[in-house]
Order: sequence, then C-alpha cells, then structure tokens
Amino acid sequence: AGCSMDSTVQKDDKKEEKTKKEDLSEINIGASVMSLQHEFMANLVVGYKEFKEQTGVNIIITDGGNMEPDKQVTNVENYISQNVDGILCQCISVETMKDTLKHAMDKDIPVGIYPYDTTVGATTYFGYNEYEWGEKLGETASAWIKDKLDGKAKILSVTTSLEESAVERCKGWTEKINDTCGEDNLTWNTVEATSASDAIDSVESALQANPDTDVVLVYNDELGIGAYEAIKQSGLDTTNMFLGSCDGTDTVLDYVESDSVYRCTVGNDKFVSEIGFYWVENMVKIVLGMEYDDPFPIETTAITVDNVKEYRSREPKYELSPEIAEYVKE
Amino acid sequence: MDKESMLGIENLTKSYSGTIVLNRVSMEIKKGEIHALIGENGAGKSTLCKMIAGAVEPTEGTIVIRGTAYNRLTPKKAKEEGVTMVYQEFNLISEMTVYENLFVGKEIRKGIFTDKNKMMEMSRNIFREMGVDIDCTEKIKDISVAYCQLVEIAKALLEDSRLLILDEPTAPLTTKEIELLFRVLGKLKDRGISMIYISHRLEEIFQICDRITVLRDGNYIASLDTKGTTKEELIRLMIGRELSQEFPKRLLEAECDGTKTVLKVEGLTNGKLKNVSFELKQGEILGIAGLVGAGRTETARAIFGADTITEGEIYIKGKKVKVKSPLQAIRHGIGLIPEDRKRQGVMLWQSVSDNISLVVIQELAGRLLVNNKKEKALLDKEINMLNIKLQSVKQPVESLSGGNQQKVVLAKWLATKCDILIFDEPTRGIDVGAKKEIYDFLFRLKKEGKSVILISSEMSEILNLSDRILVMYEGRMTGELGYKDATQELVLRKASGM
Amino acid sequence: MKKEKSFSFIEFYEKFGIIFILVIEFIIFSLASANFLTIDNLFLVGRQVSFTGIAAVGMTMVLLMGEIDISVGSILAFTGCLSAELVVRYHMPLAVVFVIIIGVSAVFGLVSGTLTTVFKIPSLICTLAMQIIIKGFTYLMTGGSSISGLTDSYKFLGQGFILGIIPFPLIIMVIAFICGYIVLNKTYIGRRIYAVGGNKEAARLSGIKTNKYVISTFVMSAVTAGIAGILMMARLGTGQPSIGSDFAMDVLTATVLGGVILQGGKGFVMNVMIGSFIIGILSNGLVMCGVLEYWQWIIKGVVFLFAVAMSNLNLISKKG
Amino acid sequence: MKKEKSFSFIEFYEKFGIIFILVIEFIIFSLASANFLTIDNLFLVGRQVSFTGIAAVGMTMVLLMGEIDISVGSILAFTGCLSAELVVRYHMPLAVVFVIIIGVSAVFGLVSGTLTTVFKIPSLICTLAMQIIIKGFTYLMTGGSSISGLTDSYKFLGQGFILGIIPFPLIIMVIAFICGYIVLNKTYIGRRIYAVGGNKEAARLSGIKTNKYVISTFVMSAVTAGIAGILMMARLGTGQPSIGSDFAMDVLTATVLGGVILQGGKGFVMNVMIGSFIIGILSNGLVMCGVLEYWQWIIKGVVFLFAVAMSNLNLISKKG
Ligand SMILES: Nc1ncnc2c1ncn2[C@@H]1O[C@H](COP(=O)(O)OP(=O)(O)OP(=O)(O)O)[C@@H](O)[C@H]1O
Ligand SMILES: Nc1ncnc2c1ncn2[C@@H]1O[C@H](COP(=O)(O)OP(=O)(O)OP(=O)(O)O)[C@@H](O)[C@H]1O
Ligand SMILES: [Mg+2]
Ligand SMILES: [Mg+2]
Repeated sequence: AGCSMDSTVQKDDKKEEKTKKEDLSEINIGASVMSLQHEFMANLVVGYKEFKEQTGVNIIITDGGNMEPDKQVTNVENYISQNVDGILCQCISVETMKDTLKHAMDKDIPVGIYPYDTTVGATTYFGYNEYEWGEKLGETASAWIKDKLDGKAKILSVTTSLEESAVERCKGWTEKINDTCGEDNLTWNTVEATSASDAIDSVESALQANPDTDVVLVYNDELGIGAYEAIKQSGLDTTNMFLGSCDGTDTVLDYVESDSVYRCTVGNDKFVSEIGFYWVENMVKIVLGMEYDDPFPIETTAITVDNVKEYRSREPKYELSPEIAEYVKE
Repeated sequence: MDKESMLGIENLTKSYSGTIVLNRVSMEIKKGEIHALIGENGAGKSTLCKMIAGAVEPTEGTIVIRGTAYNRLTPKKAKEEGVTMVYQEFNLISEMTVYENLFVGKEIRKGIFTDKNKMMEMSRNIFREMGVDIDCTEKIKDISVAYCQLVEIAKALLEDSRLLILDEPTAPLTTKEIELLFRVLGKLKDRGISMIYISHRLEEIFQICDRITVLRDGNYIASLDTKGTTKEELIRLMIGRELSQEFPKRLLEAECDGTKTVLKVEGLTNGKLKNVSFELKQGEILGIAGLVGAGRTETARAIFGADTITEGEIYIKGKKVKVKSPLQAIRHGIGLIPEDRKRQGVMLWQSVSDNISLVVIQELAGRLLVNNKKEKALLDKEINMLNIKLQSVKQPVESLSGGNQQKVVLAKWLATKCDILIFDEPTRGIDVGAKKEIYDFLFRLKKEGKSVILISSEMSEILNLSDRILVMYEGRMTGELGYKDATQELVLRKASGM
Repeated sequence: MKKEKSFSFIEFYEKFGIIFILVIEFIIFSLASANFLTIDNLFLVGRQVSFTGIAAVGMTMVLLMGEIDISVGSILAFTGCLSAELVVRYHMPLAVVFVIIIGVSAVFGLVSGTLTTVFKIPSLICTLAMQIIIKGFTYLMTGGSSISGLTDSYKFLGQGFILGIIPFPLIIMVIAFICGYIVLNKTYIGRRIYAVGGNKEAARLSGIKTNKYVISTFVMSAVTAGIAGILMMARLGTGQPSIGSDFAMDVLTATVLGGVILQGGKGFVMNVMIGSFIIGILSNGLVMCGVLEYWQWIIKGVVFLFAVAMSNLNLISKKG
Repeated sequence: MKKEKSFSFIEFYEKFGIIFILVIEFIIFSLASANFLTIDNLFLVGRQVSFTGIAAVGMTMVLLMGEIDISVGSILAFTGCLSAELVVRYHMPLAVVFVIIIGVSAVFGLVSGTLTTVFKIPSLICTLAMQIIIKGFTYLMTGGSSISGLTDSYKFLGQGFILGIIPFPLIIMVIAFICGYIVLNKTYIGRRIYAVGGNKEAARLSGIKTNKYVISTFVMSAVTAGIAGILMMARLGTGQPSIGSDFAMDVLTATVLGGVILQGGKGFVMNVMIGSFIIGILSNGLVMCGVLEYWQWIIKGVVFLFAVAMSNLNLISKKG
C-alpha cells in the first residue's frame, strides 16, 4: 500500500505562487545542455548569459558531463526540486529524459526541449532536428560529388555511437547521399571519435588506409577541426576533396571562408548564441503567460564558401521582444 | 667519569596519543664505549634510539650530541652529527640491489651521475672486511633475512659515524655471523666510535659491552659497569623480579610419549632443498640447527605447503598426504610460526583480536556471524597464557612492541587445534622473561602430546630444548643428534658441512 | 605503561570526521537556498546517490583488498541495457531478469578477479581493459541506440516510492550498506577480507585462500554495479548504452571520501555511505544555489580535497 | 652465496618481453593491411603516440613513487588553450610561451604533490580533484570555444617534419625518453626516486627528503603533460578545451604496459616508450583494417590484458 510512483509530499500553494511574477529577477529558469565540452553548447550558454544580463532572469545552467544521460536526469530532478519556473533541456537522449520531464510538467513547470519529439508532450520544442542537419550536409556534399567527382565518391564518415545526435546526423547524410548519388557509385568508411585529438588520429589513419578518399563528413565542428588538420597534414591533393561538418562555429567558418578543403558547415539562420538568447526568452514568455513560439523557429542552412561572407556579415543581435522589454523597464 | 661525553639525553619523553612509552629518561654515552641498552619488550629501547637517530620526534626533552643540544632532530641532521642507526625492523628497498641499498641517500657521484663501479667496489670491500660472502648485485628481495641484517650493518659501517646504534643486530644471525660482527665492532671501538647496543641475548652483552643501561616500562632504572654485575642482577633489574632458571627442566623420558611417528618427510627436494628426510615423533621437540641460508626455513615452508616441492613425500600419522597449500597443512594439523613476523606473521594495521582469531575465525562463527562471546573467551585465554602486554584487544598490532607482536603470532597458532607446530625462530627479538614463557610453553605443548619442530639460530635454545637435533647445511641434512650427545661444537661442525 | 584513558577527540575524529563535512555542507546550502532543506529535496538527493552508493558497497570490498575496479561504469551500462532488452524484447518477469543480471555481472567480476589474481594483471589495468571490452559488448548488443518501452512496474524500481515518500533505490542502497556492514564487520568472511587486504602473505600462511577472497570482492563489486544498473535503467525509463562513463570515478570518490584507503586493509563501510551523500548533496546544492557551471567543477574539486584532507588531519600532524 | 650467472631467458623476458607484443602487432597488421607497413604510416603513428609518450615519461616517475596522476588530461587541455591564448591574443614569442607554460604546469604539479605529501591526500583522489578544478579553469579561460589563428611557425611544433620526414613531436618524445632514461638510471636523483618509491620509510631514514622527491615527480608529470599540451595545440592548429578526457587513461595504460608497477619502485622508462607504441599501433592498425568501432574496443581491451599477462608470465608461475 505504501508504494507509489509519485512522491506524495506536494506543495499545493506552489501554483498560486507561480502565476504571478512581479519582477523578472524572481524568475528561475533551469537550462540543461548536453555537455559544456561542446563548443555549440558553450555558445548557447553565451546567449543565455546575455539574456540574464539584460533582464535579470536567473538562469541555472547544468550539463551532462561527458554526455551522460543519467547526469542530465539528476540535473533536471534538481531543477524540479528547486521549484524553477521553467526548464530548457537539450536532451542527450530524449527517451531517457521523458519520464523526468513528465514529472516536471506534472508539477506545472513548463518545459522546452530539443529535439523535436512531440511524444514528450513538452510545452515547446526546438524547431530543428539532427537528422535534418545531416541531410543538409548530405545535400551539399551530393552536389559536390555530382559537380566535381562525376557522381562517384569514396566517403569517410566521422561520428560517434556514444551520442544520439551524432548517430542521427550521420544517418541523415548517409541516406541523403545514397538517395541522390546512388549507392553503387559510393564507397563508405566510418571512423569514430569523441574529441578533436581523437578525430585527427582516426582520420589520419583512415586516410593512410584509403588515400583515395574524396569526401569527409564529420558530425560536428570540433571533430571537423581535427579532420581538417589531418587532411591538410596528409599532403593529399585537396582540389577536389570535400570536408564538411555541422555546427557553424567561428573557427570552422574561418576555414570555410579561406576557401580551404573545408567546404561546408551546417548552421542555423541565427547564430548559436542568438538561439540561446531567444530560446530562453521564449521560455520566459511562457512563464509570464505571454504568447510564445512552438516550435521555436530555426532555419537550417548550409554555409559554404558562396554564402559564408553574407552569413557572417551581420553581428549577433540580442534584442528583447517588445513585451519583455516593457517588463524590464518597469 | 674519565672519558668525554659523546651523547647526553636529558628528560627524554615520548608519548603516543596519550600513552607514555618513555618517561623522562636521562643517560649518557661516553666516547669510545659500547653501551648496552636492555629491557623487556616494549620497555622503550627502540623508541629511545629512534629519537637519537632523528627518526622519531620526542614529546619532550633534549638530546645533546657532543655538546650541541637538540630538541628535535631529523634523520639528516643526526647523520651529519655522526649518528648512525641499524633499525630493528629492516629498512631496505627490496627491488634494489645490495650495493644500491648500501648507498641510498649517499650515492657516489660524478656530477649528477652515479658512479656505479666505485659503489660496487666499495661494497665488496666492506663485505670482505666483514667476512661476509655476498653478491652485491643481488636484489634484496632475493636474499634471506640474515643477509638483510648483514646488509643493514654494512650500510651503517659505510657511514662516517661517531655513534653507532645497533638495535638487535644479532636477532636473525647465527653464531658464525655473530662472531664476525663482534670482530668488526671491536675494530670500530678501537677507532674510538661509540656504540649503543640493544640485545635480548645477555651473553652478548657481557661479551662486548662496557656499560649497561636498563629500562623498564619506559623508565630509566640503572646504569652499571659490565664488570661489576651479573646476569641475574640484570634480569632482576629488567623485569623487576627474580627469574628462576632460564631453561625449564627437561621432562622425564617417561612423561612423554616419544614412540609414535606423527610426521615423516622423505626426500624433500626443491630449488633450495636436496633430499631432506626426517621423522617427527609425538610429544617430541625436534630442533633444526644450521647456519644462515642452510635451508631450515625452506624445509618448514615446504612441509607447510607455502612453497612447492618438486620431489618427496610427506606422511602424517603414517598416511601419505599431499600438502599443496597452507590451508591443507592446517587441515592436517600443521601450524607454522613464520620467521619474518612483519611480512608473514601479522596484519600490522589490524587489531590484536583480528590477528589472533584469524585462523580459527570460521569455527568462532556459528554459520556466518562471528560469535563475540566465544571470541572474547579465546582472546582472554590466549592473552593471559602468553602474557601479552596491550592496552586493548582492539589496538592495531602495529602499536605493540616487537616482542608482543611475536606473541600475537604465537597466540594465533596456539588457538588452533594443530598438533604439529613448526616454530621458525620463535624467540627472535623477544626479551628474557618472554623467552622463558615461550620455553615453558613449548614444554607444555610437549606434555600435551603435541609435536614441535623448533628452528632456531640460538644454539643454547636448540641444545636445551630439543629432544633430537637435526643439522642442515646447504639444503641437506648433515646430521642427527640426540640431546645427550649434542654439544655446541659438534652441531657447529656439522652445520659448516664438516 | 601509563595510559590516560580519556575520551580521545582524535580517535573519534578519525572514525567519524567525515560527518563534519556533511554537516558543513548542510549548513551552507540551507543558508544559501530556501529549497534545499525540504524533505522532498533530501529524498531526491537520496535517490540520486543511491546508484553510486550501491556500487560503492562492492567497491569498498575491492579497495579493502588493495585492488581497484574501474569497470563498474561499463557494467552499469551493460546490465542496464541487458535488463531493458530482456524486459522489453523478451517480456521476462522481474525475478528472472534479476537472476540473469546478477549472474552476468558475477561473470564479469569473476573474469576481472581471475585476471588479477591468477594472471597477476594489476587490477587498475585489468578493469580498465574490462571496461572497454564490456562497453564494446554493450554497443554490439544495442547497436548504440537506447531501448525504450518499459512498463511502469519495472520503472517503479527506479522511480517509485515506498510509503509514498522514500525512493525505492534509496531503500535498496541502505539495505546494501547494512548487508555490507554485516558481512565486513560481523562475519568471518569480513575478517578474512580485512586480513587478506592487510597482509596477503600472512593471510595465505594462515590458511586463507587469498585468491578466492580477492575474486569474491570483484564479484561483489560487479554484482552491486549490476544491481545499480537495473535500478538506473528503471530510473531512466530506458536502457542507455552511453551512461556510466564517469560512474567508476564517482563511486571511487565516494569510497575514498568514506575513508577507505587504496592500499587496502583499512576502512569502514558505513562511512562510505556518508561519502556518497557528501558528493550527492554537493551536486544538488550547487545547482540549487545556481552556481555557474564551470565554477561547479572547481568547487567540487576543492571540496573533495578539503574533505579528504580533513579526515586525514591526524595523519597530517604526524611526521614523514 | 653462490650464483649461477648464466643467460636467463626469464630475466630477458621480464625486461624486454613487451617487445614481442609489438612484433606480433606488426606482423598481424602488415598482413592485414597493405598500407600499414609504409614509412609514411609508421611516422604517422610516431606522431600520434608522441603526445601520450611525452606525458608518459612524467607519469613513469609518478608511478615509480607509488603515486598516480589523473590530472594530466586536464593539464594538456589547459596548457594547450593557454598557449593558444598567449600566441593568438598576446602575440608572444615561442620561447616566452614555453617558459610560461612550463611554469604554470609546474605549479599544478607542485599543488598536487604538496597535497599528496603534506596533506596526505591519496594521489588518485587528489589528482582526480585537480583534474576537475583545472578543467574548470580551462573553461573559464576559453568560455568553451576553441581558439584559432595560430601562425605557421607555431603549427610547426605539432605538424612539422625534421629532415622532411620525421615528425617534430616524435623527436621531442624521443628526447623526453632519453632524458627520462638518463635521469632515472644514471643520476643520483633517479636512484633516489627508485629508493623513495621502493621504500619510503627506508629512504627517509637514509636522510632523503622524501617529500621533495615525490613533489618533484608530480612536477615532472605536469610539465611533460604541459609540453604535450603545447604540441597538441600546434598539431590541432587550435586551442581546444575539450580534449584530454581520456588522455590520463591512455598515458597510464602506456606506462603500465611498459611494465611500471603501480606499487612503485619498479619499472624501466624505455619500455614505456614501447608501451606507447603498442597502443598507437593498435589504434592505427585497427582503423587501417577498417574494424568496426565496437570491435575495436573489445580488441583493444583484450590486447592490453594479453600484453600485461605476457609480461607477467614469470610471475604467474610463482605460487601465492
Ligand atoms: N607508532 C607507535 N604508536 C603507538 N605506540 C607505539 C608506537 N611505536 C611504539 N609504540 C609503543 O611504545 C612502546 C615501546 O616500544 P619500543 O619499540 O621502543 O620497545 P622496545 O623496548 O624496543 O621493545 P622490543 O624489545 O620488543 O623491541 C611499546 O609499548 C609500543 O607499543
Ligand atoms: N624469498 C626468497 N627468494 C629467493 N631466495 C631466497 C628467499 N628466501 C631465502 N632465500 C635463499 O634461500 C636459501 C635458504 O634460505 P632459508 O631462509 O631457508 O635459510 P635458513 O636456514 O632458514 O636461514 P635463516 O632462517 O637463518 O635465514 C638462502 O640462500 C637464501 O638466500
Ligand atoms: Mg625494539
Ligand atoms: Mg630461516
């Protein structure tokens, strides 16, 4: 009789407390990112902090260590226990987070998550998914293969099975390229890596084994940097080689801009830090009972030498939407 | 008071977490004398000397070395003052070679490089001087306890010392090496080096020491000239009462049943042993004598299943048995009190009670849980019987004096039902009082019909306690003597392979 | 010998000093965050630490032997995934799953233990190798994706409450520690474990089959990690191949904070529970106080150092 | 004492047995992959192992002391980022950067060493804590993003070749090992390191300042990791805060494969170089042969076990 799935100690007065927020600095948002060891997340956090600066909203940032789902569960549990007003969660594994996030929503805490998986029943979602990013990279690579390599290519995928997002992206580009170019024209190889130094080792070794590799696709920029150095240092002829990755971080944009073998990185229409800024703003809107975006709109773009100048031409903008700005003034 | 003072100690006190182990001791060592320090186990002899050598910090008091007073010394400082100590417990590095050990901390260098050849040459010279045949490139882990002791002494001799402290240097040595050692000490004395000499063997004290200081329970009792005192007086000062005859009276033959063979060993052979055969009768004390490295320990370990044997049979009570591990040996009723207590005898960090009840712990436990009452009864019995001095049974063995640690090992084995007990150097480092207790104890075992193999490097022990004496030389049996025929000379001759 | 038999603060401190650290944490976090000192939150921490805690019971035994087990993280992931697989794919009843998991973990422990004792491979290296091998098997089994579809009755193991408030895994952890305490401190087996850890040669010469005991502790460590794996899987609601990469270090930290020394032979299992709580409360409290993520790392590191140094105070004053 | 001084296979094996493993690897991979046994590829492996190798020289010294250093991964990342920062942001000349990095690493080593010796914090826990603390500083410094914009002359350190073919880091590694060999085996400092590692109390009583030597080895380990950090940053062409999470374990594995025992006092630094190569060639060869990642893990684990067991053969036959 004494067993249950829910802790019975409930604070019923909690809800009333929540509906009215006089001051933005009374709002607490828990933001759990996958791992601060990834540059993408680090940039996201920059956006969070910018928002915190402008509004005084308290954002509590945690990460899943070495991409460990159980750590993230612990963090979100702590948010719930801390009685935050909203939770943003970039799930390392959405399956794993499901139950914990449901607990949060049961306690009337609005939840915004990545990826776009509506079975969670979250309040709002990130408007892109990893698969799509992979597809975008695949699209660009396919065009290159058709254009420069007569539709035939030997492709090296650099990914890791330790991270769901990597698996999804890799699936995305593999399927896309296979569809567009035809499986028969392609030879696939895969190596795994979890850090830049890992990536350089494995890509170097893979290129030694297969010096005729034409295309190297990497699941994120951080590993891309390793792959880039490996290709450069291999002394192979890179005129027709294609290296591409996902994330759109600055270092890689530099490489793309310099017209090197780094042909493409997939990013968003917004800078990563901007995403962080508006993503948390979106949550604050929910907390304040304003209208909000669902899904949170993000356009995926492939950044290549053709559009990189244009992409980088603007500075990141952190402009509060009018309704929030008003709140701040008060 | 004609000679100059080398070392003065004033009101030296040491306490460990509230327990005073040395209480305001003052004494003086003169230049060029050999000064004996005696006392029961735990009297504080080692502690006192360690403070002089800077290894232990005194709680209170001053140490005056040739006029300079110190409240605290470091090993380095003490060395600079010419104080060298041979510790009771070895301080050798087992993974390093003999010659490297001799030069730890005082390597001979050319610039920052070590001069290996010079060090090896000097090592060889020092051992030649000591009359010891030892290979300097051998690793410490590969040589026996006795050699370790000789290496320790050589290490001290290499120092340019003015005060040499020897803490029970002869404990693991046999007659031959002791004679060599004394010759070396005599030479040092002639060179004007002072010495503090700790030993539980009183004959040695009379042989080489000029003066004697007696400690009891951490207190200074007296300092005497060797010439004006007797063994009996020293014993009385040490233990605070008279001690009747050192060795117990032999039992009448009729009292012990010496006919039934309980253990028979035939052709035991392995890397160290060559065709060792003997018999052990019920109620017998069988002494094994030999020089260092004769293979006595190996024999014991082979019978006990601690080492492998390549050939040979073991019969227990007439039945041929295979003893492949100590556990099997124990099941056959064989117990071994090992010679190296620190490495093989005790768990230093664990309590006295855990140590004593270790072998029989399964019997003390009903099914699983240890029966505290039963354990306490056992502990009380053993501790009383052996008169182990301790503060509490929960005390770690580490904090007991060497002698009492040894008694803990004895207690562990006496708690078992083993009726064949092998004692490998059971009285090493044990004071006269305790020694006598152990001797009495051996006779009690005998009377109870248990059989004992006694390995000892002390000739008097072998001669006075054994019913029969086996002599070993280089892994072989070279003789068997009844106690009536045995003399020191005879045994020594056989032990030297003559 | 004279002895002043007074209450020795040092001795008390040596045995229970670790509690002070816990108390200090409590005081600081209670002051810093209003939500910290609530029953809800404390039980939450209880659940969070229970996984490390359960595995720490086994780890304590391994450390008492002077050995170490780095493979517990992989075992956690493997057993988590395997149990999810058994439940979801083969619809096995709980009891059967438990038996299989315990059996499989025991085999892992047996292998590590045998390699360490018979083949004399240092346990650090041996379990490090086992860790990557087991990780390989986990990924071969799952293909890298998580396994979902657990029923509520399974999830109860990780997410449920007894008496409506006490998290189920916490109860298991407490039971694990009590069992550990009894085995180590009340039975002859425990005595022998301490003996082998304290002086292997002396233990062998006392007729103890040292290898058997060393291997058993590895089995214990693997089995506790396996149980933690089932509970973790139930808590996450999925079988996750990617969990556990820091688990071994967390368990190890808890154990060492609890005063178990790496040389073996010395340590008290109940203090390890406190060690686990120190880590759990620290993680929870820092989030509660909204400490900046990078600073969380630094603070954690400093607190660990401080905690171990504190519990060593008596040693520090000693010379050499 | 008589001694038969004949050639002893066992002794030779004990000392150099590890080479056999390397030879076996060579044979297998040469047969399995046509591109494996090329000068190019071998020098490539040489460069890949040189970072672990350099840090392994310091780690060897720490292990000889019976201590361990888990913090080298964080030090690698920190010094890598700091040097990139100094070069890119402050345009410092190489020599100055080197001096600063060595200084900073030395301070890390000093802290770990002091905590271990003076505060008696077990080095495993102490360097584990240092690892997360240093990681915190790395991320505070970089904000988590990589630092790019290195000039070619800096990149040469990691990417360049001497004589057109020998990778620069490989040369540094070989120099590091030779220095390590001379220090450990030819100088009195080395003798004392072995002495302190073999029996600390004995060394202390021989008048050696044991703490000083223990601390020095931690400094050595940190400094070698720091140098590896600069080279790694040069090789990657950017300062990467996220590298190094497995570095400590790689370095440790290389060192233990090289026969250095964790209890201290025993081990030969030149074998550690071979240990590093065994790991490097294994990783390279498995990728060359296109072995599936999951299987790579399992194979690696099995090879490590096999390698250590092989080099222990003489021990295994002994009793107890
Ligand atoms: N580290 C320690 N901690 C606590 N007590 C200690 C410690 N070292 C020695 N003692 C205690 O100090 C006392 C004196 O010991 P010490 O070793 O000086 O005796 P000893 O006279 O040399 O005896 P033995 O003849 O047995 O060697 C003993 O009671 C011992 O238990
Ligand atoms: N652990 C060991 N490894 C290798 N050789 C050893 C070992 N222990 C002893 N020896 C060697 O074995 C031979 C026999 O030693 P053992 O200890 O059996 O002699 P012993 O007669 O008992 O002498 P004692 O006990 O007086 O030292 C010696 O030459 C010794 O150097
Ligand atoms: Mg003594
Ligand atoms: Mg002997």
